[in-house]
Amino acid sequence: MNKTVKNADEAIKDIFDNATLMLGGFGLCGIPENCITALVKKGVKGLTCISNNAGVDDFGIGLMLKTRQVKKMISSYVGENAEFERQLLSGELEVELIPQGTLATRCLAAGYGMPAVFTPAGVGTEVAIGKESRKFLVEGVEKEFLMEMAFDADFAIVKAWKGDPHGNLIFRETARNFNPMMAMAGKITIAEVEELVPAGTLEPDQIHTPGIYVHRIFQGANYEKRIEQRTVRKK
Amino acid sequence: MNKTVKNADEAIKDIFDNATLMLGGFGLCGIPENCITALVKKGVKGLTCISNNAGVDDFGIGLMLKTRQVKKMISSYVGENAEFERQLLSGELEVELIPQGTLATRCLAAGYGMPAVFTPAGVGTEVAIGKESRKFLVEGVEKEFLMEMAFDADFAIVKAWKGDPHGNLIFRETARNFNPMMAMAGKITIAEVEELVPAGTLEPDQIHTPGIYVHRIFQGANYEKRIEQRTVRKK
Amino acid sequence: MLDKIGIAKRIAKEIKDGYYVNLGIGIPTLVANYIPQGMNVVLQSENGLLGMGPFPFEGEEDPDLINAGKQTITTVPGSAFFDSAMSFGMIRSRKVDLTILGAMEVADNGDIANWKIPGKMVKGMGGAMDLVASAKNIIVAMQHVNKAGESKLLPKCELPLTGVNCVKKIVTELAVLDVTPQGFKLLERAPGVSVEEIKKATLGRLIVEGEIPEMVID
Amino acid sequence: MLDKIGIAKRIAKEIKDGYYVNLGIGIPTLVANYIPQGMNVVLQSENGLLGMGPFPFEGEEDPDLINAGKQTITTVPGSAFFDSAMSFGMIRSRKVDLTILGAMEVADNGDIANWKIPGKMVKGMGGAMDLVASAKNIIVAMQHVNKAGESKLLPKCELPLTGVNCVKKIVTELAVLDVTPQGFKLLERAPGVSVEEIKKATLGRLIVEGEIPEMVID
Repeated sequence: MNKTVKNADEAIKDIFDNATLMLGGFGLCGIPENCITALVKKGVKGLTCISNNAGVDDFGIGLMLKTRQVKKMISSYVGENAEFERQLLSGELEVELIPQGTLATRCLAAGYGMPAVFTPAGVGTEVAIGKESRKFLVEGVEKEFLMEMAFDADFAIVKAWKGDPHGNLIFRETARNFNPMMAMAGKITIAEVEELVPAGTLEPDQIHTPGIYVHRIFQGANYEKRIEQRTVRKK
Repeated sequence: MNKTVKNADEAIKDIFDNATLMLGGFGLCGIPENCITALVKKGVKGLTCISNNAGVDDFGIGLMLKTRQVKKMISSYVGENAEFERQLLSGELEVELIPQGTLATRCLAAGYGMPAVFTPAGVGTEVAIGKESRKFLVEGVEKEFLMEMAFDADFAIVKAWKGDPHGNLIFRETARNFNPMMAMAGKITIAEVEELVPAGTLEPDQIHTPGIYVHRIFQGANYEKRIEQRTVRKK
Repeated sequence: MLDKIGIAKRIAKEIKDGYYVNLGIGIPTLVANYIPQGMNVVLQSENGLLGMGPFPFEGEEDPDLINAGKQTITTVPGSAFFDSAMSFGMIRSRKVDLTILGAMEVADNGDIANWKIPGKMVKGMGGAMDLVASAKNIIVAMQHVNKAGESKLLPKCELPLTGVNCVKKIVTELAVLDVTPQGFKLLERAPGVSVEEIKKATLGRLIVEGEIPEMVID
Repeated sequence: MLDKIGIAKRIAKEIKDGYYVNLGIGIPTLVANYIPQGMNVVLQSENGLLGMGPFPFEGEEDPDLINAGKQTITTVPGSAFFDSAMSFGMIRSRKVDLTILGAMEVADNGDIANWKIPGKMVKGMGGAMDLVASAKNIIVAMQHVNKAGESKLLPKCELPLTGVNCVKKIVTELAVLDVTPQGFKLLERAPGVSVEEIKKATLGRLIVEGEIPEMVID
């Protein structure tokens, strides 16, 4: 299989107005930088973005917010973004906040063909409003769970460390985060990688996302990999 | 963390009569050979075994069947075992046959703290009898799913290729199969490995089962790794 | 009339470039040998492998590397291993383009029975129920009639079901048929087999429209 | 009265050998610095790491290696990376022994509010709702009173909830308290703080039985 495309522009060329996108990454770590740049350039509008965070003002999904391409964010944490706050308070932007584990598991459910999953996260809180709940025995005690539905995204856009033309992906350190689940969950999955290697180069035991889940792959360029909270100690 | 125990005897010493065990492996591939030998030696009885297969007459779980230590098998496929057949037909052995993907997913559910999962496997068949079913929209069409419950096993016994004292595990090729899910699903998880290496030796990106799921680990000995269906072609 | 090899060859023609395919045990396994050279096809083995290759050369068998039929195999470049939850996850989420498997009986509504014969020792369904419940395209390789000459393409399965309304196409020693809402639709005859013979061998609703061509197999 | 470091030091004494611990943002992060040397404790970071180490030395920051607070970190030998589904999977299946997090309010039935203030910009709950819904042992690090001197240990939370009936223990600048079916049970006083002061600062049901010892912190 050769799923290689030339670059981000080609990879995202059929993303349409009002599409639902999943975007990998946690904070600014492991985000698909090249595809975000290409989406801004393309100017596609009315997007629903499923992403744990919304970037910062001048990086990550923040760039798409600035150009008002995002209609709705589905995220677990959206701090550190003044433009986001402005759009939200003015009513230009819709936001659905959901627990981080629920976000991850709703992606997993889509990738694993499970229409719904049960999680206790949010029971008794406003997250539970309007949701079906159900009690199960856990270690002999009745415990309440919410039924959460699998996501249904038109495109998933992920960033990996290494990949091959089959779409097999390997992630690095905590840049893995949501990327593998989103890769499994997209109707069309686009992967940008730091290094695209020939088929047969990646160790089959070490592949995190098998290529069957990936539809397009390309080697990205000029990764900035911005650090959000640089914390160090002295030698 | 140092979860190392001396050998299989020590690892399984508290497995009690009438316990529910998960045993990793597919066919004879990736089975916990050392622990099975130790269980036969210990003579613990009345076991419920969750395992995709039941071994062959003189290897794998077949050894525990011969000594009549197994009360019930929960499996997806139990062919190739004459003693099994005899005990089943005579009523000595109880068998619950469930689809292979349902078996895997009920383990995953336990390991991921999901009390139940939905799968279409078995809808309209005898597997569905007595189970709650529910319709969900899949790609715009109503589709029926069965609600299957997470397993609840006292012990999970798995076999990995490499491991470290923290219990981090790496599997090899198709010997991975059910082992990672069962490792996550046991109340107590016992891992036998071909090679136990010092902490820090395994590449953190390549670990299939993080040590948090594993309670005891030891380096096994004398692996036979029997091949069930030797198929070759001529050079 | 086709032999097993013939059935496998005919089914191989259904495989398209870029397909991910799951092959069941028996005749379906043979299909791998007849996928046209140069076509990009990846074989999934539900015990945890994408990119299954041919059997190993003698002396190169690896006990850690088997297929769903427990046979020793090899991998091709670009292969990936994964656990059983992910394997059936990708099956359930319809990432596998085509599933080819055997059957004891198929009904004219697409029901399939292939795992259990009452009164006989039951070996289990393995992954078959998962595969038939989720696959987007299922082709069945089977014998049209049993040894007593009785049809196995029925109005209703008599054996315990493996799955319902799922089979899309059937290739037998006699014919290629689609499963449609109106029943089995005859598409092709095996070499030397007449439409009349197929009608006689098919107990389920059979649709025969126009001229039925003879299969072309290399 | 304790400062933030004092609260972190006191909480560190609750950690036992062999524990897997998840530390929230703020004071909980500081706890890592006071885990006794030689104790085997593994820190989980819910963005996908077991075996979190200290901050990197200057110049050794790795943008691919951050904690749940998005801070650059390091790993210790024996660490493992995993995806977010597995991370919250291990949290939900109660493999994490202890979760330490901050709170705006805690009720005397163990309810916690720590993610949203009506009228203020909401940043989101992140992983907090998952953690409090599943953790087998939750210790909250918080201020006993707000800047206006009002109690944050209440009969009922006024802010939107993060989770219900989940907090097991609270360490504040004034006291250590268990959450029991009968309400907050005072266990220890901060150095120089009287039982009367704690009573005044606690609006929820407070149980004071016998002599209340002063905390011992190194």
